[in-house]
Amino acid sequence: MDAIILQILNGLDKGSAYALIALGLTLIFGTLGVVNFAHGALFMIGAFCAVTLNRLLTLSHQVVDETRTDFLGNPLKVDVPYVQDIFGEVTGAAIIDWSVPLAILFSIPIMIGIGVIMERGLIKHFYKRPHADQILVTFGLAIVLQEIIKQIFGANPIPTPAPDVFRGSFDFGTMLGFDPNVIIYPYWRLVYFGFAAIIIGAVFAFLQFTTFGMVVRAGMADRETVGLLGINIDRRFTIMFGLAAAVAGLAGVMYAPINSPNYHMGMDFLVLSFVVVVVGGMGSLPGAVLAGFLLGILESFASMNEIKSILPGIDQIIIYLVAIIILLTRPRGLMGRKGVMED
Amino acid sequence: MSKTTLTRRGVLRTGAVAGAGVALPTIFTASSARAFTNEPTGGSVTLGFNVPQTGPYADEGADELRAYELAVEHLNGGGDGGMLQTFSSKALEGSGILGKKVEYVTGDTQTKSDAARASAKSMIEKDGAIMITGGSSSGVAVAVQGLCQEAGVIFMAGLTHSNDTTGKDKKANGFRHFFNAYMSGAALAPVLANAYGKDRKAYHLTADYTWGWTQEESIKAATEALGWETVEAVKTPLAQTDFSSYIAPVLNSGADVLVLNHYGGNMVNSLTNAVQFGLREKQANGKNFEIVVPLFSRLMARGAGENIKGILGSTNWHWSLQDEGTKAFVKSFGTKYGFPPSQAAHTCYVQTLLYADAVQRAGSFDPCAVAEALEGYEFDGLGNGPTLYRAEDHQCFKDVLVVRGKENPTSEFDLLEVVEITPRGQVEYAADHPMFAGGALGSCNPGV
Amino acid sequence: MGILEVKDVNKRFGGLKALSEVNLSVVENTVHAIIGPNGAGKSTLLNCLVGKLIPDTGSVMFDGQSVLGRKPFEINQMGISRVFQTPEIFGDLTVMENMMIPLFAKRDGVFRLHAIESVESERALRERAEQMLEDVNMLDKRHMHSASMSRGDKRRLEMAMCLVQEPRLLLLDEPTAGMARADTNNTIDLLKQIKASRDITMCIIEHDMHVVFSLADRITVLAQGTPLVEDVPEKIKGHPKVQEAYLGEHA
Amino acid sequence: MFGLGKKDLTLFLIVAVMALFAPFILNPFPTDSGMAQFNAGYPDLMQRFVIFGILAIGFNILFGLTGYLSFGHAAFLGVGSYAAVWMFKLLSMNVIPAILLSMIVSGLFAVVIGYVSLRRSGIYFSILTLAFAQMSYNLAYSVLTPITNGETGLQITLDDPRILGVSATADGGIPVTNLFGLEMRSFETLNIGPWAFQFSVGYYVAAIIMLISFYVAIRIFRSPFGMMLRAIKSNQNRLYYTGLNARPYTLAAFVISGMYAGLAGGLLACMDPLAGAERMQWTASGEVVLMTILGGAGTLIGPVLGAGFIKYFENIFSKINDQVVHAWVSFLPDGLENFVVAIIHPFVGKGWHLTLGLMFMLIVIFLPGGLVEGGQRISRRLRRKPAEDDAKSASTEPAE
Repeated sequence: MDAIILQILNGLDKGSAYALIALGLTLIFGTLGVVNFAHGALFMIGAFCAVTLNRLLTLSHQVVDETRTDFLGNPLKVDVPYVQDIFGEVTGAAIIDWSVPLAILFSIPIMIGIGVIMERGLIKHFYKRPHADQILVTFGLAIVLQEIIKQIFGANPIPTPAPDVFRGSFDFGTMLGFDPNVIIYPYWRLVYFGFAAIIIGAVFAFLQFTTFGMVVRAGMADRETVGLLGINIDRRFTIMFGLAAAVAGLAGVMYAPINSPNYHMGMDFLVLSFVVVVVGGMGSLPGAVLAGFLLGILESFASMNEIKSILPGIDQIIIYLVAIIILLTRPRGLMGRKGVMED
Repeated sequence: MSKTTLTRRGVLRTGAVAGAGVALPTIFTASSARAFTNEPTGGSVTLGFNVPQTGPYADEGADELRAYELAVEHLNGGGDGGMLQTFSSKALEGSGILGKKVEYVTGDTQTKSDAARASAKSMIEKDGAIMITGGSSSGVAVAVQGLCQEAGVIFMAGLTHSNDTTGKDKKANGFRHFFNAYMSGAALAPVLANAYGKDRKAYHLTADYTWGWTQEESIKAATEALGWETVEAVKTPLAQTDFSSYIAPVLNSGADVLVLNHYGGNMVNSLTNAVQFGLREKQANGKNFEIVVPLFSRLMARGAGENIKGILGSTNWHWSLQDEGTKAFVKSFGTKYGFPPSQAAHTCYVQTLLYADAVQRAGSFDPCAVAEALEGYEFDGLGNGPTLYRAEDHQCFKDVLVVRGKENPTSEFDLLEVVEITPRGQVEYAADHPMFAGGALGSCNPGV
Repeated sequence: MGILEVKDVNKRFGGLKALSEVNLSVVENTVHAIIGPNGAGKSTLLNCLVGKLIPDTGSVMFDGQSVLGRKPFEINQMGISRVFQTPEIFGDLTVMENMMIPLFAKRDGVFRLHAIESVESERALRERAEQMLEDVNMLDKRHMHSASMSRGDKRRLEMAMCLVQEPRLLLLDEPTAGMARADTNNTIDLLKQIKASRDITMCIIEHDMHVVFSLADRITVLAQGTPLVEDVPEKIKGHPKVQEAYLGEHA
Repeated sequence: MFGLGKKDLTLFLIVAVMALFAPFILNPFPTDSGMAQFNAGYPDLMQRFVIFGILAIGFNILFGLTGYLSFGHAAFLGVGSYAAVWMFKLLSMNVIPAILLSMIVSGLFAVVIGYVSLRRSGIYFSILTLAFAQMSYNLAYSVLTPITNGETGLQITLDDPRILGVSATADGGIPVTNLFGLEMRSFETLNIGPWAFQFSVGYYVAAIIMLISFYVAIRIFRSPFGMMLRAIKSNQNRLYYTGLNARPYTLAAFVISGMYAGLAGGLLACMDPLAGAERMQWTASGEVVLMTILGGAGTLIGPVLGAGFIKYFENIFSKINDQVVHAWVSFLPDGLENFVVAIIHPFVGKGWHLTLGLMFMLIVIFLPGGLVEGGQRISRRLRRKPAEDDAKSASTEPAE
């Protein structure tokens, strides 16, 4: 029982990341009909927004510490961040400590900007092109983006810690009457789950309750008719792309403390997020979210020793196996509509 | 273009093939005219540096490449000579190898055995490389070692830690300076027992591929011999990025030590996740919960940031060692690049020197002669104290370092502190040890 | 006994009764039209005939054999061809290739792996295709990319593709829907010519009375999923029940 | 001749001549010039060109004709390689049985995966194939290690129980893959002036098999079967109502295409007896897709060009390091030289991915039909034909 609760918690958290990425991907699929292989790269860039802000905040000048020496035996130069000069040592340190949450604000304009530039500069010209061409151009773009990040930040993962107050874990078990340490869960992951829930809720509310959202939803259902109504759907689609990029980016920012960002993390998530989107059903936002959580939870269950001992290697393939089973029993995924991306 | 302008770098390129061009126009030069594959005939000799330049280990590959460039510089008499001054063998004089100027070609292994072999083949077939070296994973090392055996060139392994490289997959043309999983276990276990006591229950998380398995096997054997109990050993998929679902059950399993048999990105993520779960602040069985990372890489550890503080592991070499060889190497590397070398850089540098020295001593580039010169060779002054290249399996035996994540690092390079230098005698094993059984060196292949 | 016998067919979609107690008999070598207002169940009936839908109850017999439960391609192999409301052709292929495919289907059945012989070498089939194209006045367009043709030409091509298989029953689903008057008249002429030149049974679903009364030998009027009347065109014209069904809509 | 039309025959002969003279064509620069770095005429890369050409030709039979985009084609490549290496280990070092077995095994594999995946179309099909391939890869890397040798890849060892042949040669080496005694790895070098041309047995074996595969592909493209496949891409609904069942056609195309991939995998193992699990990873499947689109999907020669393009970048650009760049521009004054090197630096060596990504984007933006369209545009310019004319002839023969 405790193990199951534990894995549901883990699954919710993994699912949050899947759902957030898949949500943005589906927005782009559904509204623009574009297969965006660069979506993973947007997630990665989001994570690197957190890294960049951290770097900016820790921009330092060097002070020589005569008492210590560096590896070549010279006097050690100690870095003192400018932030600490400006705001004082304590406040400065606190600002640096909170760099990841601060990066949320920092990343939104950047991600929307990148999204809009991508759509206007490149994707726009591919709406009428075959999906194969879309795959090629966005895959090329994804490679270029990640190589640029690699040239700047290197290939190694870069530690981007969460604020100190979120270190450590919360003991759920004691709340539910289990022994201490049976069901523990890191605070930051709880934050991530809550954050994902808020973002998903916000996107749905935005699409449900604003005129803009209504037009976009109508456009997802029947693009041509909306175009015929004389509504400038193009401008809205540009904004949608910016929004999708921002969702991917925010998912990345908040993910940075969970796993240190590296330049290829986008590619690692890309295939999985496509599987999630398709299992959810092409063009269905609730489907994407549902599939994200479902696959996250199943993946967590598959990693349990009890299950692995019966089916060795099941955790290696569980997501793909589930995807196959779902697609064979539900032809258009969990909540897909007919005729979307079937040819 | 470069023929007329004999600048410093122009010469560097032209030499390699000058010899082949002299004998024009011989139609169908039978390749068997050479005594062995890629026998250097001109005034230079080409080495092939095959390192990961793309993919997760690209930074490690870049550091290896820096070390190779430094080694070439030193072999050709440039720079301050680095470890050439401290090396116990004085055969090398800084005039290239056997008087031939050392040149090199580089390639990208992509950390895939397939791509690594393609890259190595291109060096052998196109560029005439006489020796291949480098790499950052055991899969690649074993694959390229196999290729070099078939092609008839020497392979000087880079970073490869699996027992198999000099165990069941050993080859007569392949040599490993780096330590292996067995040695990690042998060096680490006594330190662990000392620090955490003999009554410990360990929970292993193991990367689900060959290297992970051999490391798990080695660490288990070594710790169990000292009284530890292994509660559980769980395999994790290589592609896993989030280890939360593997780490969450650890605390409730009755274990009080978590052993992470992961490397590279896996290690960074699993360690970060484990610390996130607050395992290190927990108590289990009335003891402090501990985490162990048997194979530490300083370069990779950087990715885990503060999480590595206080964590024990083993490493092949560390720049903070105080022997003369290390000091000389760190000085010339640090002066050239501005930061200290990694253990990958060290092993690659040393391998290049060892190869060059063996050729010099053998008086020939013939792989069989080189192999003979390396087999059973005792040397010193290259860090790690007196070292033996064992003839039976082409594995180097030397001191192994047990390190701990530093509490107060002075810089981003100063992450580990050496806890103990485990003497060579303690990590030695018989050539027919069961963990290394199966496979045979075979006979050396000079190619052609 | 007609070549096509529909007996007591019922079909429901959830709560909606699309067809109830439909009986229909199509006599060989006649043109039988099915008319009715929108939502009368014409298309549902047609889809039941070609295997796209399966009726809840009742039977559909073609030449003494049941078509129920058979796949569309099996039903085609029995000798039923279908013309769609919007022409369904192989747009990426040339006109000639469009003609060759039904000929291969007729000769080789639902599947045959002839992967090495070339299409060019099939002399006999090519000649038949060319003959058919000549019959529908399209021979000069045989190398054209079929997607780039006018809608009228596509319709013609589709009919030629159906006819070249020499079906015993040709089903036409509103063949003139959305066509200009001139194209409609051309299509009527073409169908008349087909009817005159060969032994074929046709079953037309149509909205346009002009087309129906120019072609049909018998007419069935469908309303709310049930056949109202079945008779020759002259009698249908003034029939009170028909006028009632079309009230306010067509008359 | 050969049952091919005039245009096809010309194309085939051009490809044949290029393949046979590849050692010359790919080595245009004298070995001692700075440009020698761009020479691709060494055995391993030439072998890769033709082998990945086979893979792409086969992939194109499925994707180019039916429009079904398989995102798991690398699985067949991997399975073919494993089958071939096992044949070397167990039966004989002769390449013929290895190639045959690799085609059979991958064909059977394709029947199973195809039967299931082809129940869906569009992106659902793509994801199903992707899922199967990723499962194969993940299992091959871990649980199936006894069969696949996991991370390292399946290799030939000294203790293989070879039924027809010896476990080890007289001098203690591992036997070499051969065709009735003709060793795949042996080659001859022809020196003409400063040029050196390498003629490898392995390359010519692979090239001849590629030509046969290419010939078969042309025949398939021009056959009734090929026409049916294009009809499936064009309008499946019409096909069903024309009395044809699309499912066996697509399955046959899938299996043929899988066998091509298996053949390519088997040949890879013949040239270099190692089968690595990475061959089955999604990136490898993606690479095949990229090759085909890059060259021109649905065209006969496009996929081969695309395969050559990508492999060239992978093997040539990744090997250009700063030292090489310095050598090229060594004629410049030192300051300028360093500046130029700094500019080129991000695009070569470890930056070869960046160049490749940029090339993908440029080609798909400016040449929507892939490399083949680039070729067509050039030849159109040369012939100075009215553009209309060509557009028409191109559209009437979409499968050129």
